[in-house]
Amino acid sequence: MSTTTAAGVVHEPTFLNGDEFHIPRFELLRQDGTLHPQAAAPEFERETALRIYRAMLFTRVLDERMMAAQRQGRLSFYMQSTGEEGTVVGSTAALDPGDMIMAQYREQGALAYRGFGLDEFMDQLFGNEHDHGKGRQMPIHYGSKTLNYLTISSPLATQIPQATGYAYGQKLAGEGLCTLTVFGEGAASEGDFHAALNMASVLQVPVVFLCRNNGYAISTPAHEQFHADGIAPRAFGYRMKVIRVDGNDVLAVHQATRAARKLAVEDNQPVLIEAMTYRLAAHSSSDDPSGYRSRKEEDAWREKDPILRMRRWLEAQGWWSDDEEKHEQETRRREVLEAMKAAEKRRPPALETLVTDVYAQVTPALAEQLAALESHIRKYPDAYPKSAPYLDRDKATGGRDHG
Amino acid sequence: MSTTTAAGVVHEPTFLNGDEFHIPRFELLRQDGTLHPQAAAPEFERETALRIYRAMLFTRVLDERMMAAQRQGRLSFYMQSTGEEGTVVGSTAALDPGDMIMAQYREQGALAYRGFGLDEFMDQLFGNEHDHGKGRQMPIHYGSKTLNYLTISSPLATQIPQATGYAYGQKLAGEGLCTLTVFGEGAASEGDFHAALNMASVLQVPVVFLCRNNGYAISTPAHEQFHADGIAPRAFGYRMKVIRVDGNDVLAVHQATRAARKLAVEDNQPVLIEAMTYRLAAHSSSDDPSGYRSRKEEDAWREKDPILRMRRWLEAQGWWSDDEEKHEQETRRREVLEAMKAAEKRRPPALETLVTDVYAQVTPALAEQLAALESHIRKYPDAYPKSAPYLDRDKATGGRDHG
Amino acid sequence: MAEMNLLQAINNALDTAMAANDKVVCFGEDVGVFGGVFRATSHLQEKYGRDRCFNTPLVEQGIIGFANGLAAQGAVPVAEIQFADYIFPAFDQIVNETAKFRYRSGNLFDVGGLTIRTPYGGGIAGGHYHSQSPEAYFAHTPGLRVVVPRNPHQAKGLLLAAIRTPDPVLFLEPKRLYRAAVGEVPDEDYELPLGEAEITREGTDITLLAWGAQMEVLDRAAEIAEKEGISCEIIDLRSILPWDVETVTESVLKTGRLVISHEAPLTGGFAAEIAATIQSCCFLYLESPIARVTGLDTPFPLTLEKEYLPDHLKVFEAIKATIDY
Amino acid sequence: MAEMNLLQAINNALDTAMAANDKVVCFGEDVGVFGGVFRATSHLQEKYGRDRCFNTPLVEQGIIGFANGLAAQGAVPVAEIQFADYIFPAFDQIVNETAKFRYRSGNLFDVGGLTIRTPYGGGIAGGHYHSQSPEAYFAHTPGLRVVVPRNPHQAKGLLLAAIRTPDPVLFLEPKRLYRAAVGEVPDEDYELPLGEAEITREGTDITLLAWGAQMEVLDRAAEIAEKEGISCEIIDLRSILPWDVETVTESVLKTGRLVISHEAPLTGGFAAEIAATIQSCCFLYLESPIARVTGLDTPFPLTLEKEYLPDHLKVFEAIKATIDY
Ligand SMILES: Cc1ncc(C[n+]2csc(CCOP(=O)(O)OP(=O)(O)O)c2C)c(N)n1
Ligand SMILES: Cc1ncc(C[n+]2csc(CCOP(=O)(O)OP(=O)(O)O)c2C)c(N)n1
Ligand SMILES: [Mg+2]
Ligand SMILES: [Mg+2]
Repeated sequence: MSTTTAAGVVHEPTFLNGDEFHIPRFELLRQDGTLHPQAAAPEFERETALRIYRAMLFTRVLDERMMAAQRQGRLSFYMQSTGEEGTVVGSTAALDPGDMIMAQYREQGALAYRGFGLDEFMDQLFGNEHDHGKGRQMPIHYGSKTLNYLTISSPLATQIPQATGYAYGQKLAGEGLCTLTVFGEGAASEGDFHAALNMASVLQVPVVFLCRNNGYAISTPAHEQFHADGIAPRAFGYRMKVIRVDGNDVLAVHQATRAARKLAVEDNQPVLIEAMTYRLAAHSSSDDPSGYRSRKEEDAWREKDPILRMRRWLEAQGWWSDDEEKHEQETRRREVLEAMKAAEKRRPPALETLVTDVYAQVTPALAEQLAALESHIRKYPDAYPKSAPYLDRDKATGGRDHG
Repeated sequence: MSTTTAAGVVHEPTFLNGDEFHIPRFELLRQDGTLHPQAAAPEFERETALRIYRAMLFTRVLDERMMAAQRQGRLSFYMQSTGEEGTVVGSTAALDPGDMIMAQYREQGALAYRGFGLDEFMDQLFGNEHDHGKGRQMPIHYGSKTLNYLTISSPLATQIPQATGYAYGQKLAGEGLCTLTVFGEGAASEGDFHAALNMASVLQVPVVFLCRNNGYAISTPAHEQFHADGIAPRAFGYRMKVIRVDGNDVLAVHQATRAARKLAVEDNQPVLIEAMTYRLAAHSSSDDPSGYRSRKEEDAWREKDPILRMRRWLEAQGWWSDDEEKHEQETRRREVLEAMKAAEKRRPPALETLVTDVYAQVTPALAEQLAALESHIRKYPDAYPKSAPYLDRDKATGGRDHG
Repeated sequence: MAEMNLLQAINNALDTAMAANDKVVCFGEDVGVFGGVFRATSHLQEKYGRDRCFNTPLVEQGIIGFANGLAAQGAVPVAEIQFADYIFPAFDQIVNETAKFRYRSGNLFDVGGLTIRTPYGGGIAGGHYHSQSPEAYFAHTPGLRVVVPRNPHQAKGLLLAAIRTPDPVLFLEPKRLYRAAVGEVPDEDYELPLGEAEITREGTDITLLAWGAQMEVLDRAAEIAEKEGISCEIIDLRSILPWDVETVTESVLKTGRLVISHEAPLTGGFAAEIAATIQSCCFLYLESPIARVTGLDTPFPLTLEKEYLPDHLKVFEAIKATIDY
Repeated sequence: MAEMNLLQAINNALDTAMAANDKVVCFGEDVGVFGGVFRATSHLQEKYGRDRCFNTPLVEQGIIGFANGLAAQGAVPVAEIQFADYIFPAFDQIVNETAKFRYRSGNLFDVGGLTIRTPYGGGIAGGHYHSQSPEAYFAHTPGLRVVVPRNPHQAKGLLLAAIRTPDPVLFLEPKRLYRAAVGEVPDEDYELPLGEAEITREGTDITLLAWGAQMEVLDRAAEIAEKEGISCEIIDLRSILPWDVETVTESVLKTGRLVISHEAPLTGGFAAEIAATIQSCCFLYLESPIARVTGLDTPFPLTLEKEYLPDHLKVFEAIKATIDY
């Protein structure tokens, strides 16, 4: 079986580098909210459109509030999705709810769209006893089994080959579902990214790879991350279908993802989507972008705000008004504040969560380590204010499930 | 700074997968030894041509003999380059002798061309006291500092990012040298391959990546290794110059490598070369290809033998004759046999080589471990025939250099 | 019961597991048509189809990343890494992902179905990169199970248990024994317990402890020692992580002496953990220091492999030194 | 002499090394214009140009592969891995390549010029993946040096020695101390010895041993113990590999008791190696078992980090238990 094309033979050295090929960018909406003249109006129900818009708006509000909370010292760490809500929500909305999402960390919009509860957000951010992750990971490492959203893992790109494997399992199960994995253009430099694409292509796996090309990996600009025409041409290395889309055009992202999902689910074909967008905020609450990029550059992108663009479109459809906007924003802000206050007050996870879930059952050695720790804490309760006050309450309620 | 082309905008989802682009194969010689009609005669001096041919022939002879020796139980392991001599020798001959070569394991032809001594080959194969590698690695893990050939390392693809780093050092040193790194199409699946290409492209490093696409990685055929049009299109992912060449056409390989080297050294541009060839022999002495490929497939490739092709060309130039061929083959066979006999008889490396070179200086702990081992061996000399007989001789000659 | 070598027992275990549960999937480099370079997966593709037994591209980090995802989905992947020396490109996927999957998600997601099989160890003229024993790297990684069988019967029972336990398992196969170890293996489906050591020989004067291919080295050393009147108790640790502190402690409380052996280098090898734990648990009962007989603190050599390896003579000398302390 | 924090001392060491030798090259993720996420490489690009201080793409295996090649060429690379938790994708390049480069080539080629810097450890609310202490993984790898400084003065001297030693060095920086540890640092170029432990406090009743950020935990524990009349000798191991058996042995021969502390999980942590070695070297002099005060055998948590970490109270309790044994 030949694995190369019979593209013909040449008799003098001929070098190519890909510049011969041009990867267009798919767009539907212009920044003023009108469709490009040649663009067909997307088939969109009012309800879906509003659900998308509300999820984007909620994400923006959540990010603003929580960043402020971090600045006030109420939260240890935060990461905003600002400017990228279109990419994240638009793609999520194009999926089946049963499809798996394996994201990087800046994809809170996907959870918002799928209906992650405000308390669920807050409990994770504050690592309290209700956090699904039991207070083990830093803020923004959300996960939801019921919403098919894999718990975030900090090591970059590890979820990408995992998505290939997950989707292979979906193919074997034959339920017509796929996996969407989201990652930054920086993470796409990791070896795991390439392993994932190559394996998906060879094994014909229903997975959609969505790269948020937002221009930066912390301080590293994309042009120091790669020398090529974005991330898209890497797909050619695996003969994988690829599409580049304006990531701030939520309608285009949605349509591109829907088409990609169709290829994935119906033909077991992996697809790469490169969404061109921009990280408007700092990398995280620990970062200050003024050291590596200009205000001017940021401002230029602020004009391309995906939320504003969609809002204008919604208004043109007659589906949204200033009043609704104002009401929505106020409600959300208030809810976020209230939920935050409640979550802050919730107690920390029980001491035993230190040793559960390492294995399916707590091992005898871990049970011993826990017991030793417990008597130590009883000796010095003042030194361990997060656990000491609760030791006996846990006992009384039979909170422990190991052993 | 924009990192994507202004390739234009589209308004409906448009997927590409690279099939739009065709990567031609560069060839000069036909199998009958005549040039393709449109091909310009390569500028080749008789001396260089014969040196290339002799290196290929020597490699073939060495491989046949040593494989036979392995079958006789004289050697623990062996790997043949049969069928790929054109790729390896042709590329090496296009380099400056000062250029670094970082190879995989099937590139003995490069050493043969550069003048690695027959005894040097044999001493490595038998891991005796003269082996540059001091008997620490399996047969075929050659290395030569004077010939700028990095010692082979078994973990696949690790040398590829190392080549990028080495070449970066050459660029800083500004001596107009480059690095050639050679690897199989299987190894090109490793994450290290991608890291290497991306970094070379971003950091503008004078390195030539040469992929021997020989159709198999042990039993795994190329079409289960990747789904694309060979390895070449991966270069597009990094906007790197790439050329595909008939790997069994030594003149074409030579010319492609010369052109690539020029780009690397003069413009600090990395280049990828994909040489289309075939592994005619088994993967190694431990392998039996009849379990995974057909005799017919092998025979078809045997017809494309790179050595025969070049021989016909040399004969057509009037630079080579049947007599010379016969004489060369006989001489080489005899020399190989003699060298093998001598190498087999040489003693094993001294006991102290177990602990030297772990650090630049032997640490006190290692000196102690060695001393303990030595007294143990003195107690049970029969159990350690490779070292016991030599302990005192080493002492007498002051063989140790640690401490 | 049939006579099998270690490879056949592994192949048989995989066959048994795949027949019993169609979620079991085997893959890795050359694992498909060819059945793996050692043939541990022979005929499985024929029997269960290409979807359930297949070649992967040559990328260990991808193999384990893929396996993690597949396990998270609910399948039961058995991934082969061709040699333990080549597991390190997958180290991040194993140590940061596999081991921490359940914990970090608060038990929402887990990769408990995953088993990673890989041949390890020396004594086959494999030199630098076909001989390493990397168990200690993984034994410092909470969340993993690390299991090593010593013979065909153990291999089948432990591998079946590994595949079915709800925790991810690194299953290290002593490749020196692949064809060398032959024994009776039950035809039926059976499991041997994980996390439990086994006393393979009872004795009173000294405890010898090892795992995998090193067990036969202990046996030979014990025979020699027996001739000198030293009664050795021998323990096969079987599970390196979590390990069976109790069985080892009890034995050492009885014998007062312990020799541990492994092929990996001394410094930071798993014998260090055992010695550290046992000196603490058995402090007042120890008659002499716990001895470690291991590889040298160097990479693995080729020509002088015999000199490098902790053989029965070195173990015997350690027994004597410990007894005569 | 100037007052510096640990980060400034490291920055100063890099500056000193780059000024003294134009073969020294610094790189890693965000290391260029930005000067690293912790700012350890601040201003180096400005001073020495983009060729000698630069950002790399986000690929740790590539960074170390590149660094290995660059070192083999004769340059003196100082590669930064942004967090020690993210060093594992480079594990193969470090363990199979860096550590074995000289040995496998019979000393034809080496990467002795290479230094890998990376921040490690907990106590900064970094949770699961910004807190790990991976020293034991590397300490089981002959061919590497592993070095950990405890304060700014040590950091500058040890880092300069690490850059200049002809062996590859993994230099682990206790990030909890980056800004917290402040002290006098000589302006001039100086080196502190690798492979040598340092007694930072003399005492007679018990030896306390640690490295890096754990040293201040020992100091606090020793103060409390002192009040109860227990005289502690404190040793900073400084080099984890190769480590200074002699200094530790001598101290324990004197005190008869040893407590070792590290943040990494207990099982397979480097305290195991020290305990195993010292129980053997000091068997007849030990008054009580060697104690280990470490992280739990779990991944690193966030909210209950304080509970997880081996703090001064836990060390103090271990001291008392050891004394009262
Ligand atoms: C393996 C690994 N290396 C380094 C880091 C540290 N790190 C966290 S985010 C980040 C930049 C990621 O950039 P990108 O993938 O473009 O995503 P973005 O932040 O732009 O959304 C880095 C280097 C990490 N988390 N994991
Ligand atoms: C990291 C790693 N994984 C696996 C192996 C085992 N192995 C040795 S050679 C080989 C196949 C290599 O195929 P390719 O790169 O195409 O080179 P070829 O043998 O065809 O020349 C494999 C899987 C290895 N040496 N290193
Ligand atoms: Mg980015
Ligand atoms: Mg090949």
